[in-house]
Amino acid sequence: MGIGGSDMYRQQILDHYKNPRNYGEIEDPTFTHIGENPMCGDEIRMDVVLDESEETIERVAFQGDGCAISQASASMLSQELAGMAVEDLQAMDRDDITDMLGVDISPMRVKCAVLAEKVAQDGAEIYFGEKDIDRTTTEDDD
Amino acid sequence: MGIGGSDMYRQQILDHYKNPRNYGEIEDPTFTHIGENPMCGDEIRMDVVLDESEETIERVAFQGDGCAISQASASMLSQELAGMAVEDLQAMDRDDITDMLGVDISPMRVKCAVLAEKVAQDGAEIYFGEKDIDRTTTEDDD
Amino acid sequence: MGHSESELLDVERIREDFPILQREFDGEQVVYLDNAATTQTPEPVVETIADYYRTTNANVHRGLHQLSQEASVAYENAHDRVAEFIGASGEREEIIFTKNTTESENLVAYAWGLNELGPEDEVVLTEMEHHASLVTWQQIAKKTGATCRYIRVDEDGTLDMDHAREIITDDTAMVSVVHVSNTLGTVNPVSELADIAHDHDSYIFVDGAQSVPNRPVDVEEIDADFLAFSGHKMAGPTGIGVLYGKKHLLEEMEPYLYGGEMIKKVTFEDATWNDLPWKFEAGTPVICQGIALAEACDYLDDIGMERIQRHEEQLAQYALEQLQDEGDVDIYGPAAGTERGGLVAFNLESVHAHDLSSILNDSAVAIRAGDHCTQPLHDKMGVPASARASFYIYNTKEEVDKLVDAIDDARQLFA
Amino acid sequence: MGHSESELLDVERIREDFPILQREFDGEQVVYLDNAATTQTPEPVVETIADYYRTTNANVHRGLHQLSQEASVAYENAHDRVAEFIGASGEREEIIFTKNTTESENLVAYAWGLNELGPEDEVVLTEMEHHASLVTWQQIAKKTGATCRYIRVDEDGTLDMDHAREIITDDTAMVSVVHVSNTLGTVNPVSELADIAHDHDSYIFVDGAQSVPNRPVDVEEIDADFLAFSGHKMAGPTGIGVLYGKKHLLEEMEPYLYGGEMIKKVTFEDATWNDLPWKFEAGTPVICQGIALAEACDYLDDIGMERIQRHEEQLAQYALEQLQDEGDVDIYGPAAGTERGGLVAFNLESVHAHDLSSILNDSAVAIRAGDHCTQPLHDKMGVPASARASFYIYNTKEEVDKLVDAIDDARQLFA
Ligand SMILES: Cc1ncc(COP(=O)(O)O)c(C=O)c1O
Ligand SMILES: Cc1ncc(COP(=O)(O)O)c(C=O)c1O
Repeated sequence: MGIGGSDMYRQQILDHYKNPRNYGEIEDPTFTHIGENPMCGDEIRMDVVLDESEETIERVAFQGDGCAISQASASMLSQELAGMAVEDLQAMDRDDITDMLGVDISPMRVKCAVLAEKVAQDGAEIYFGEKDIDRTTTEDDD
Repeated sequence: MGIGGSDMYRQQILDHYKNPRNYGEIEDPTFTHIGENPMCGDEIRMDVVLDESEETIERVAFQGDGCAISQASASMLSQELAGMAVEDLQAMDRDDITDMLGVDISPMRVKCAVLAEKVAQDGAEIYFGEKDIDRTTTEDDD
Repeated sequence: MGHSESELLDVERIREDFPILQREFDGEQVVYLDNAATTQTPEPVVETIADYYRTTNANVHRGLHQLSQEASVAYENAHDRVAEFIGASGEREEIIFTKNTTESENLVAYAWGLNELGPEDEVVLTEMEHHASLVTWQQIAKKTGATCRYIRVDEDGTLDMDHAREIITDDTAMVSVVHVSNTLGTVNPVSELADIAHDHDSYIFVDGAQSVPNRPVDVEEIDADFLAFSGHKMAGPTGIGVLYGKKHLLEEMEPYLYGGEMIKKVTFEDATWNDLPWKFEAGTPVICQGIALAEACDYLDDIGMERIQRHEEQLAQYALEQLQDEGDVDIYGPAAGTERGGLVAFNLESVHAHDLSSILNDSAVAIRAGDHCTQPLHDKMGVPASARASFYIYNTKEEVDKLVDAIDDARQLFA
Repeated sequence: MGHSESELLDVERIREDFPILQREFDGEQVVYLDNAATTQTPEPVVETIADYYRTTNANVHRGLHQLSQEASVAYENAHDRVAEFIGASGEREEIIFTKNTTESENLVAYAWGLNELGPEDEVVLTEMEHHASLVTWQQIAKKTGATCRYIRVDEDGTLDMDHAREIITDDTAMVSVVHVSNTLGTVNPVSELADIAHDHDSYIFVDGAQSVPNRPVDVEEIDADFLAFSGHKMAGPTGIGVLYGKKHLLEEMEPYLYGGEMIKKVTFEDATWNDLPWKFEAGTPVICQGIALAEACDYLDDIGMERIQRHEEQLAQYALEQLQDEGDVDIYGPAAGTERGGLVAFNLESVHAHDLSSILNDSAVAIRAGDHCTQPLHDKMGVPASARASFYIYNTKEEVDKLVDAIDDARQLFA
């Protein structure tokens, strides 16, 4: 059959969903940002700490609510981001997320998968003054 | 084939179209009324003279412009009406007109065929105070 | 439900008319339980569509050639057929073909609401309204200064009729209410609401998107001023909706879309309007879709709307019972044993509705997950989304069993 | 016209795709010359429609099951396909599916015009506008206090461009102009009109109902702000129209129809809007019709839009020459030898157009008679109606000969 279904819920995703890594808050983050997927009701909040140079991500924590895809994606991303250059975060796209998840995401679920990535990217852009929004919302055409 | 086409234009109709009877005006008619078929641009004006009792039609004249069906129908009707009771005019319907024309009228042309009848009927109703309109226009559902 | 066997649908026979039900995903035959979103289309309707293009296709109304006459007569008669289907004695003059239920709502909101509503007026809706009416009246109210009020939905998924009597007042200009809720399955007392509305000189607009396809509906018995529904939810094609309106109301209303076919006389300065229903059907209408919808009415009437209603109710009650037996399923709307439309919305406690729907798809079980275009109602229920199984004439108890089994698989996966 | 044989259409081959052309009335094979009203639908499009209902039918956008995913992808891609067909580089975001050209005009008139126009604004139309734009802008102008002005049509059926330059001023907010006239056949210089409009900070709306089906049209080459056309005039189904709009304009515009699919977030108090193009497609969209329209684009592109244009032009020129030879035929629009769309409107001096059409039907020749939704233009021409023969990809010179013969029969009958 096509993509979707339990293919999409391989052990790794279910594991991250049931046992989210880096779940919680960071006391003094460099920046915090919240995003949602209004159609699905998924919500993600990300706290990010940058190093002194502000070029590299030191640590990330997230909190959220929503489907397994959105929450597992946030959990896995929080691990990937630790140690990553901000520049590399900004260069991430949908394909990087599906690579990270290790499964094909059905077209209707892509929004869920990329929510965390969008929140981290928008949070950084706002912090560096390149964007001016309150909340991130995923768009249909992402 | 279906109804329409030259079946609809038998000799009698073409004859009335080319040589309309009672064409023209009447100097002092009991009443005069005008109607049109806006979609087709057909126009008919009828002058009617009633007898003293106002129960019977004495004489009718018409003027008009439009397709063969509408004009032939007016010409034939002008003959039929002479001597007819007003009551009988009011009772006429679409079937009486197709009987008079002696041909089947295609559904899209019925409006043309009944224009003269409607003008005569509305003219009488207005004269007897049963209706209050300026002009007759044929409706789609006639 | 205690009906004799002879009254049940011959589902085997009916399924033969729907080749799509034979589709397999990864060797599993599809179990299509997304009928409240869209129903499947039986062969007689598909063939009517194909035949139309192969034998009769032409523009309508003003063509004098044979094809146009045939298309015109078929298209115009389709209005009468639909009128008959919902008991509208005014025939074609009370039936306007639109694109979908949503456009039918907007037609009245624009043609009547925008011209008639003012700051002193109130529009009464329900908390279970579909976005089609809720968003439409909300925005028209914003444009005109009118106020929207919402009849409360009780815990048991029914309307609080005391509240209805309280907020429908002499200030109410329009009551817009969904007949059968597409989320709760609740069958609302539209006839009673019509009486209340009329007592206060208000009009009532009934959203029949989930009732007309699934049960006998008689607009004159309800005394609805307006009623809307969609072809694609009643075995008809996409791209057609219906607006029923009482003749004298439609006559008084200004047109809404302008263009060809809806006019009588046009000059460079002004225009006058055609007769009903054409006044509201501007441009080349949904010709093939209208003719196909009439065929869908024949198809459904041949089966019998009362039997369809009972069939769906049986499936819904069966599904309710099965799901209620599990401890971890939250079911929305009236409980088992109460009257209901043929759909059940629910949430599995441990699995997000979107995940559930994706996983069910693995077993080829097609349900919908989301807010079903009732976001405010979902907010009130405290969930962002729910899963919904909805039934039609071709569904069986075995398919409900497959649904329950697939839910169990999801439960295991997430345990 | 001097094109080599190899450039001509293989009409024999094409006709095989249109079974309706084999229909006989009283033993006479139909000669379908009413293509400006509606074109016939080729088998690949009919099969796409039937296949859709037999294999893929489902509601779109938010379904997570396989059928809904397939339908969604097909429906969304159809927007891209149509964008490509008219050279819209913004892809699906610039393409809105409506019901017909008329609704596309109304969409802009309501969503932009009603909100933006005021008593100081002018809308410039042409005297040859179809009612779809003429009546729509006239009524929106009445509602907003704006003024409509009309670019004059010269004796030879072309626009008086000096007059255009005179009446398009800084007061002009919108220029709405028909690309190819459905009555005169005139091909208007829309690109030049776009430049004039833009010089005065006005927008331009191009009515492409008679151009997009019949010749290559590139919206960016024209620099049209909006363009509208209908599926049923381009080998597609009834019930679908297209509105192209420049992305930044569509983004700025308020929505027009309200309901499901067009919203992002809804509460009992307010709502926010979805992204393009869905913001303008409220409710269940014209799913099957959109997918079938994409197939029609493939069908026409396979033949080649330039070849289609040449084929129609040849037939129109041939018909013009034949009819001009008769002393008693009044022909409207540009004379033979001038550029023209594939249609010819005329009147036989002794026979009313309606009678002519009825009589032609006897020889199974299907033409249209009436005002072709250009009443004010007909008033200006001093006739209530005209006869119109219009051509498409499957018409032949022999069919034009049959038309001329049938006209001769009518002439005899009325002599
Ligand atoms: C030039 C022109 N504009 C607009 C229209 C309206 O198209 P539709 O009836 O599909 O809305 C037509 C077709 O009748 C046309 O020829
Ligand atoms: C109750 C209700 N009203 C209105 C609609 C809107 O119907 P459509 O999308 O066909 O306009 C639906 C279907 O989604 C519905 O279930």
